[in-house]
Amino acid sequence: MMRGWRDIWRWSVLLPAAVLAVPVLVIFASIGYPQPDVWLHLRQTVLADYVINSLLLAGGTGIGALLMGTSTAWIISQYQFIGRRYLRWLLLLPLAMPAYIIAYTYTGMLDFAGPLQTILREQFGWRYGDYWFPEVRSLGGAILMLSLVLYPYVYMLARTAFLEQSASLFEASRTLGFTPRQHFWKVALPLARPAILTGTALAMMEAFADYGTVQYFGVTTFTTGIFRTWFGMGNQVAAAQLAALLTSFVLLLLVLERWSRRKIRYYYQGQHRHSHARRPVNLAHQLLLFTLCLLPVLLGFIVPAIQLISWALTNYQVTLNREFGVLVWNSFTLAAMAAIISVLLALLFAYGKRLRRDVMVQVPVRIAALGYAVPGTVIAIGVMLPLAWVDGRIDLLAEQWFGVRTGLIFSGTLFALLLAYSVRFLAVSLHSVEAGLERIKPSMDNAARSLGYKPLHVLQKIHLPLLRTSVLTALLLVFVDVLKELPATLILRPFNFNTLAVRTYELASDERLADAALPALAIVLVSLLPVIVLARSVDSSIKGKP
Amino acid sequence: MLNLQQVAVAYSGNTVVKDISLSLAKGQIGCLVGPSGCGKTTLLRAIAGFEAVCAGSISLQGNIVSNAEQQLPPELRQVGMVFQDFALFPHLSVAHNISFGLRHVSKSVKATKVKQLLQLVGLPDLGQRYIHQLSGGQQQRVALARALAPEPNVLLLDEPFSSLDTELREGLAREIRQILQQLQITAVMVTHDQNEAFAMADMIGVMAQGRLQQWASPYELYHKPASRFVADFIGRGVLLPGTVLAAQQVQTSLGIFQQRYVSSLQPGDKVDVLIRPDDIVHDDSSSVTAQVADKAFRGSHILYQLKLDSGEQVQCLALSHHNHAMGEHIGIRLDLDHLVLFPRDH
Amino acid sequence: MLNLQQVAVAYSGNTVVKDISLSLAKGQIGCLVGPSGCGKTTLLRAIAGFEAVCAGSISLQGNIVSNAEQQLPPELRQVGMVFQDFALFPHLSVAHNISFGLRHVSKSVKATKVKQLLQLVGLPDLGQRYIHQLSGGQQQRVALARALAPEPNVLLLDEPFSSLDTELREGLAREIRQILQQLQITAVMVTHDQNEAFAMADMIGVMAQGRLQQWASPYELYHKPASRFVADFIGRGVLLPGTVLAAQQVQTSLGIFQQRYVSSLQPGDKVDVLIRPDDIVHDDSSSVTAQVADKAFRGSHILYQLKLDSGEQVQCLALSHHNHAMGEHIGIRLDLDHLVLFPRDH
Amino acid sequence: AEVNIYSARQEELIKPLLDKFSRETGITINLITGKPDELISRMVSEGRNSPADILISTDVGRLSRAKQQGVLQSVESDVLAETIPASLRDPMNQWFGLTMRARPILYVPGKVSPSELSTYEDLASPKWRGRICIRSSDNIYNQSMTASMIANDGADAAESWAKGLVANFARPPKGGDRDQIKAAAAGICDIAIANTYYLGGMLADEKEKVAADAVKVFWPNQDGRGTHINISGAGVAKYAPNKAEAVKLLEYMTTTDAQQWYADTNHEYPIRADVKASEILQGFGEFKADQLQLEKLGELNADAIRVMDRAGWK
Ligand SMILES: Nc1ncnc2c1ncn2[C@@H]1O[C@H](COP(=O)(O)OP(=O)(O)OP(=O)(O)O)[C@@H](O)[C@H]1O
Ligand SMILES: Nc1ncnc2c1ncn2[C@@H]1O[C@H](COP(=O)(O)OP(=O)(O)OP(=O)(O)O)[C@@H](O)[C@H]1O
Ligand SMILES: [Fe+3]
Ligand SMILES: [Mg+2]
Ligand SMILES: [Mg+2]
Repeated sequence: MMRGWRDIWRWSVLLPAAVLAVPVLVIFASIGYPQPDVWLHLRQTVLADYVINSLLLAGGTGIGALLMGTSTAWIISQYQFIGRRYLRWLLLLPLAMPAYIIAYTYTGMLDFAGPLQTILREQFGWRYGDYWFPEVRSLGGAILMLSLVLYPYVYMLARTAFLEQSASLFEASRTLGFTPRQHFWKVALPLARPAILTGTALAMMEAFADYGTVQYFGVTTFTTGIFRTWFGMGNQVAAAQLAALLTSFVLLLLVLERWSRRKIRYYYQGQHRHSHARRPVNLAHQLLLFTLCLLPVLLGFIVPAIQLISWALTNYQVTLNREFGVLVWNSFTLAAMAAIISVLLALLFAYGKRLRRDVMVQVPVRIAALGYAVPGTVIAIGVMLPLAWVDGRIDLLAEQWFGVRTGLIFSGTLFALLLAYSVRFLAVSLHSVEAGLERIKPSMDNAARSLGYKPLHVLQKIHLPLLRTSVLTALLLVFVDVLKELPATLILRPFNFNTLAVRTYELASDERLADAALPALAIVLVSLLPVIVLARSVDSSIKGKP
Repeated sequence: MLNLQQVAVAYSGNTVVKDISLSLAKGQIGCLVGPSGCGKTTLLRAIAGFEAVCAGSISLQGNIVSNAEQQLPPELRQVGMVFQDFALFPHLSVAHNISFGLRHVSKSVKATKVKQLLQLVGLPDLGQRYIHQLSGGQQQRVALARALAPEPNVLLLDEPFSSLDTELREGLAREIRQILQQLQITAVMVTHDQNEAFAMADMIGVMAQGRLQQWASPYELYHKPASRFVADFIGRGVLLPGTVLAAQQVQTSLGIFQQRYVSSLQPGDKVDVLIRPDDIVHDDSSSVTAQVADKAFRGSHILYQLKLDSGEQVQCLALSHHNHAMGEHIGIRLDLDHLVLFPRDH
Repeated sequence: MLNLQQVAVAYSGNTVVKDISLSLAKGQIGCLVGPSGCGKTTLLRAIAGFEAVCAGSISLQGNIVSNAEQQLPPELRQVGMVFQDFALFPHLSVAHNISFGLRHVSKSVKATKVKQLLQLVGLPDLGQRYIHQLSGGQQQRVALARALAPEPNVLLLDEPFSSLDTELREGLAREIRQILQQLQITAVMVTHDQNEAFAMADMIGVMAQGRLQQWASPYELYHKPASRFVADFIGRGVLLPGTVLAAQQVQTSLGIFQQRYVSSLQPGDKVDVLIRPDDIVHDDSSSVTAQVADKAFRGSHILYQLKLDSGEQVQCLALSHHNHAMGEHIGIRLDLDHLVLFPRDH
Repeated sequence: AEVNIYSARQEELIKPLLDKFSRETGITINLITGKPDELISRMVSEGRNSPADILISTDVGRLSRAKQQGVLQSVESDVLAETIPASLRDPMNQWFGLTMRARPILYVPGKVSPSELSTYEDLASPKWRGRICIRSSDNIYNQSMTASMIANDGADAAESWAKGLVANFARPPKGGDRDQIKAAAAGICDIAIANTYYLGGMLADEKEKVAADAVKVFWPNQDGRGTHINISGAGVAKYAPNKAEAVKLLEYMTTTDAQQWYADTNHEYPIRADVKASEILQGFGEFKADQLQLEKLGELNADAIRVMDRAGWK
């Protein structure tokens, strides 16, 4: 009886984790087919560039997202100031902007040929080369663009972490002579470390995997290299090997981060008390805080949105038709389904890992959650290959035994798409849920177990309510991510099935930015609803909770 | 040094601490005792500056730090605190928790100090551990060491020894008392262990339902309780009904007691007399006897619940050799130093 | 009912509980005492099923629930626990915390039960509060009520009264004891209050550094400690050096004691004799005197540290009327029931 | 009846035509759009279960790769064979060009006189130092162009040409073809290289017309092999479940009507001689197209990448 029970939990984590790990493993399988010729060429020419640019891009984006996300999260969670009520959810909106779209809009505005520089030239009679103006389409520009749309990861996770910190610790550090600001550096920040670094890691992983922005900005990274090797040289194996290298590197970073804090715990041992009231500050300070929080919203959302609107206004008649409603509906339902699936899986995995500390459970889950660092196209192929293989097998067997052909059951249906989203966004949901779980002390689990609850019930009765904010955060992040997801959707979607992201991309890739503006805005609008609903419910859950 | 004037504190409108006035001189130790939920922690929190006072004022070293209008932020008060639930930092090692409050201090000084304190609380080898790797009592000791480290002006201790075994708590209490006196730190300690309060305190305050019932020296508190509640709460004892006689004497079923101090009581008034278990000495040779109604073994002693012939019950603490059976009649003798009387209400 | 066989538990390779064997019959109450950090909580956690045992076995009602190979999950053990840190659910009200373990039970039954338990722990009006709105002691009582509610087969109590005042803890302890006996719940309780252990326990276990030093009835433990450690840890007392005389007598500086029980000691062997404070009776009329070296007021008593003429120190518990000054010589008399000897090592 | 299309051509640019086909024939069209290589990968992995009937690509390299991967089949159709010039279709009839475009040199009149311009090869000459705008080598248009250089001049010559070209860049490559034109118009460079339909599209768009008007088309290599061209095209899938319908659709796309629609809406050159290019394109003038067997471009694509990598073309 004892053994059997143990195994159920282990298997119910292990099996789905193994399934989700397959696409990543497919990529790693490429290592078995050496491509010395291509590698020699890459090493001699562009590999160093790829590595350095990728590192700079991910590092820079990580730092940018970390700074913007953490500071705004702290301000929003600690202070009472004008406009806070709106900023707390406005700060999330840049997440809904596909990175390449914001890249297009800023290029449109700030490029040499754009309105700003044109006005400058006309005003001062300058000509090309007469003056210096920061170049948007550069590595620095890419870092800025990605930071602007990715900092909400850090913001959301950090805000939850800050809000859930026990008031007792704040009091303890104050009796020891620390001002609130010093408390932030010495206690609040380190305690929020899992959440903040999770957010940063997500931003960095997304930066590693980004293709659209860097491609447009002419920055050669690992990802552009992967596509160049695959599409340009037609060498899918070497491309997969590059992807595997990238993934291993990310894995190494993640493992190092975990290892460096393996002994540290982040739950409060005593009876949890919720944070003290937000601190009121004087008007000058309020304005300062308001400006600080407004800045990322302004740059990451309002300015590009205005540009998009101005583009969209010129030809909305062309694009706004009935078909457009279908696009919105498709995008919304797909994102909602994927978010729910992904969060359920994340709960299962995170909780399973909490229950079973053994390597057998930890490793497959870690591998399954690597998909976020891999370019979406590569993941999609990783999903497609095994699914099509399975379909082929089933089809063959059915034909042999029953004389019927089953065709494509899994690939080419929404199943393939949802599986790909699960693989790709598991990292997002898993890491948010895990960061939340780390703040729940283990004696909660024990207490519930000793009162006769089975682990699944403990999850339902204890962890879910305590994790509510983290779960909502995860839902929202995955929802918005799926909404703007492009590469996997592009390859794996069934016939006659389009989403807003696909439409946006098609128009944008044809360099028809004005037409692309409307679907891009629609992505933002569709995200707006859950963003507002969830942001409210996050706040109310914290208010209602002790 | 520490001065409270008619302090009141409320949680969302519900006043849980009322009209508390007390003061301690520099280096003095005050203990707060009282039933669970009477407001001890709340009072400490108000002194530390975490709760606003809704009436009255708190002053430290002559400066008002809290009144109904304004509160000095906690970090400017130089008040250390050992929290009831420890409030240790989970992300820091034991050593870093302890050195947390040591700011503007060189590394080597920090290290020495941490070593000293770890030694003091009996955890010399656990500096590198994290909090979740400690037992409950070990955590409590770290909390104590952390609060002591910066040598605050005022130290607030909320049941700082509750998770420690007797031996350790007594040793630690003695050493802490020494340190506090040596550094002239004023301290307020909450404890449920009256022995501890008696041993540590210069002044003891008994609280009930948010009010301070008595603020007095340990001896006075025990021997001259100001109210029935204090009499009942401090030490053991029963209130034996009696009647005041003309000659300032009180008649009870245990005999007649002399009332030694002045009182406004009139002959014929009904009163209750406080009888402590140690007022009744078990003496096999005594002619007065009582019946054993209940007994509790407590190591060195047995606490007998005795039924007098009049039907009233008293307690008697006898050395544990005197192991008498339930129902047995045993000899008792009265040995009353102070007569404590409370007028009967009706 | 509850049976532990040579149980060992380790935290990441570091064995903190070793070779523990003990058993309790149905309805019996066992108490664990021991210095802070000796492994009491760990042992309870192993019984509850939260920690795996790395050697030995634990069985409940005759079924092995833990051994080195496998562990029955906690929820199948019917073992309730009061956690040292309470582990109350912050998202549930007090009433819901208490009724949490009452599953498959109708709403009205739940409500009655919760009401009863709230009454029992003295919080009848606080059912709707959330945990963070309670004082420390109130939280502890909710934890107790929560663990009692489902009427488990075995109840583990980890310092369940540590945050309560004496009056409350004694009342509660008495009632809990009654309930446990009535429902025939086997209980293991960790406590630092030896009086509590003596009052509650059928069996007491003394632990030190992960090992069980003695598992015996309270009386036996106090009067026949199995080791120096137990003698030292339980109650008070000093070990007075002595020498075995031919006639099974022991010579000490306090006089000659008769050795009443058989022993392998040879005449001339050096031994230590356990002298409890209550073995020494303060008697003004006695001719033997000792000097007051230190004293501690403890309400009903004063604990004197006395210096014998030979220079050795002993303790004496005198009624608090006998308030002698430091340095004074006071009369003492020996009243020794059981002679407890430990051979001197060298 | 139905026909399933895997299209690398964006929906916008093909859907109206397909709808029209549906209306006329009653054949239902099912469409997936995507990037060409991914669609090919999808066909490969789906194998004999693949529902695809037709693969449409915007670039000949991908068509020939699809052929190499064995996901296309030969089609015997007199209509196709007659209407499509041999150089614009696969020798084995596995793929067929449907529209054509050229990649000429665009120059800013006033800064560059047409007489200074001659061939692609000439763009490597030092006189153009710091004057050329072209997008990154990630893009297939540049890869095909470089492949044609290799095919015509040999790998070594192509590499030194690429090096020379890179040395003449006015700025590191960034943006798309339209961006190069805009950059030239804004004065960053004197020469831009872009596909004809982009310039055509800009000229047709009010807001972008200003920039587009600032440049003029120069047809290079007119004295030699002709200007580099590429095609969009399609082929029938190896396991096509609806082969007959598929062929019908291909044939439909080569009709005058269809070709005219392409020419007018997307400013591509029709493959039929009897259909006129759009007015805007006609304004660029006549030109001689490179007659290189397009199949070659696909084969040499990987070599082109290596050449560009070595030349340091970002
Ligand atoms: N997670 C852990 N990792 C490593 N060591 C631990 C861990 N938890 C406890 N210990 C150590 O194990 C020993 C026993 O701990 P335990 O909590 O059982 O003590 P205890 O007897 O309950 O003490 P207390 O009376 O202070 O609560 C202690 O020395 C403690 O430092
Ligand atoms: N946040 C709160 N909101 C409302 N009531 C509270 C809150 N905190 C404490 N109380 C109530 O205030 C009263 C005083 O609480 P306090 O913590 O000061 O008690 P205490 O004397 O420290 O008790 P204990 O000895 O049990 O720790 C209690 O009745 C408690 O229920
Ligand atoms: Fe005396
Ligand atoms: Mg308290
Ligand atoms: Mg413990």
